[in-house]
Amino acid sequence: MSTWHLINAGLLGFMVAVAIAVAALRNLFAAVMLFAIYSLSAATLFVALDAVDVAFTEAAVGAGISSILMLATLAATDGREKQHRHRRALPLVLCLALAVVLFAGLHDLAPVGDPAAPAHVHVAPRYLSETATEVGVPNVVTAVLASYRGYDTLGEAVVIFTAGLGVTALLGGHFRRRRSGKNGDV
Amino acid sequence: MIAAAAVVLVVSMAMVLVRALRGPTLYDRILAANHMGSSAVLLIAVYGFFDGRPEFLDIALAYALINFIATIAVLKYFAYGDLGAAGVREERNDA
Amino acid sequence: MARKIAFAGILGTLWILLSGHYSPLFVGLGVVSVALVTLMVHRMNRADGTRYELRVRWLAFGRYVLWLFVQIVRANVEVARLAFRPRLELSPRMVRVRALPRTELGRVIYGNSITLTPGTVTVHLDDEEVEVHALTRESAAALESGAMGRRVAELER
Amino acid sequence: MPDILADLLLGIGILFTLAGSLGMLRFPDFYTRLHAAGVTETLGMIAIVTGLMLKTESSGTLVRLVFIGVFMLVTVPIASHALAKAARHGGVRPALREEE
Repeated sequence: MSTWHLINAGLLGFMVAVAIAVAALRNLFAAVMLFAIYSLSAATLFVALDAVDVAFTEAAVGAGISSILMLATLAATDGREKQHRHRRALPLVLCLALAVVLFAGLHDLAPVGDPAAPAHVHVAPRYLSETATEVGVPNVVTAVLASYRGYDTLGEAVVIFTAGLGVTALLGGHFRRRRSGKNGDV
Repeated sequence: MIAAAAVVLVVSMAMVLVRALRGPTLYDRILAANHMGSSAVLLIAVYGFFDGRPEFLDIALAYALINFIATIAVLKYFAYGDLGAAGVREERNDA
Repeated sequence: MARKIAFAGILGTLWILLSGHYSPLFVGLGVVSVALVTLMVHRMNRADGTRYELRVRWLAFGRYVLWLFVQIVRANVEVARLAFRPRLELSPRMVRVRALPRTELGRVIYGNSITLTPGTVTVHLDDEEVEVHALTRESAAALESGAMGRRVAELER
Repeated sequence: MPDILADLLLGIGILFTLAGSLGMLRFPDFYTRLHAAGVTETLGMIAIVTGLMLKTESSGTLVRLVFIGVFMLVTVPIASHALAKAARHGGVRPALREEE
């Protein structure tokens, strides 16, 4: 077992432990902090898998922005999870079935870093060899996202922007009311 | 030694994770998350050298920034119950 | 205005140091980012209006950093020994120490130096005194001797 | 020679990192754990980052390591203080021992 395996196993273990703890916890503030640790383990794991750009996004969005967004949500709602009264058998069966399907699919995945993997033989070689002359950006992932798949990325950005606008429209009034009430007290 | 450092950092992160899972107070968990963030910054930096690709330091640097800002934002929330409050000024007016 | 230019200069230097690419596209992107951040900070300053003066004796500050480093190493060895000992020998306590530095900046340096040395953490800091949580009787005593406070007070001008 | 020194520094760094995490586990209450966390984040961090500095030849890497080190030294005490203050504000009582 190499160092690489040890690090990966450790980080994956963290994620499993945190996921179980989050499911068991009733205090939602504690769950948010554990989610931050979850994202952090994921980001470090992406670094170990050489997916630097994904790690960057995970660190910024997962550990930074989402914890703050989740806290803002808790500020507008309640800090404790309600006790569930319904049966849990059906969700459990569904989850187990999904797990079985995923494990079956795991078999068909190419090994990490395999140059013959389908993802690496189709358009990837062209991106790698032509980015420098066609786009002129040193980071190939940036070139793929912003240029080769520019319209795709634009669509994503529009979706996220719309979602953000919707959330702001729904929550903005709530927070403004709260704050003005607070200043009135002081 | 680099490999040993990486492994020890993972082990020490595991120890801190135990603290995060056990709590008992919320602040213990925030401290553990912050501390795991610092360890992760070191782990990413060390791992970059282990892998022979020190460019990974950019992520370590970004993570150091995010870790700090997230911790302060979380604490600000707990101190004022509101992320938009101008905490410092309110306190100065009180004093 | 001079502040804004200095701020933009620092940001620009940071960009160049971290980027390492000097093609027109990247330098242009850098200029745009720096201008945007400067504009945002300008507007934030207008919103909260606080200004902080960084006036210390820089040579003395360098000496102080060296001294502080030695203190940090000592305190680290002390706390690490406590953590490795089979029996925990902690005597945690809260102490109040008179804050010697007069200026706001001096007190901030003082409070941060206390926190930076393991074994002592500043819990509260106001105009007269600092309230510190100390891990052992020794770390509390070292703080109460006031050596650090006097050294920080010497930095002020 | 710099290589031996770098390994030595890394060794010191992981020793203190381990001490900090062990303290996080063993120390009895929140405030004492805060001190333990400080061990990893000050000397452990300084030793590891300096050790890595000695292992690199590229100036870009060096600059980044310096930034990481300086930035953490500036932010760690602020975060610790904010945590301690918030915990007190939030009603966490320190376990004290006043024997005199």
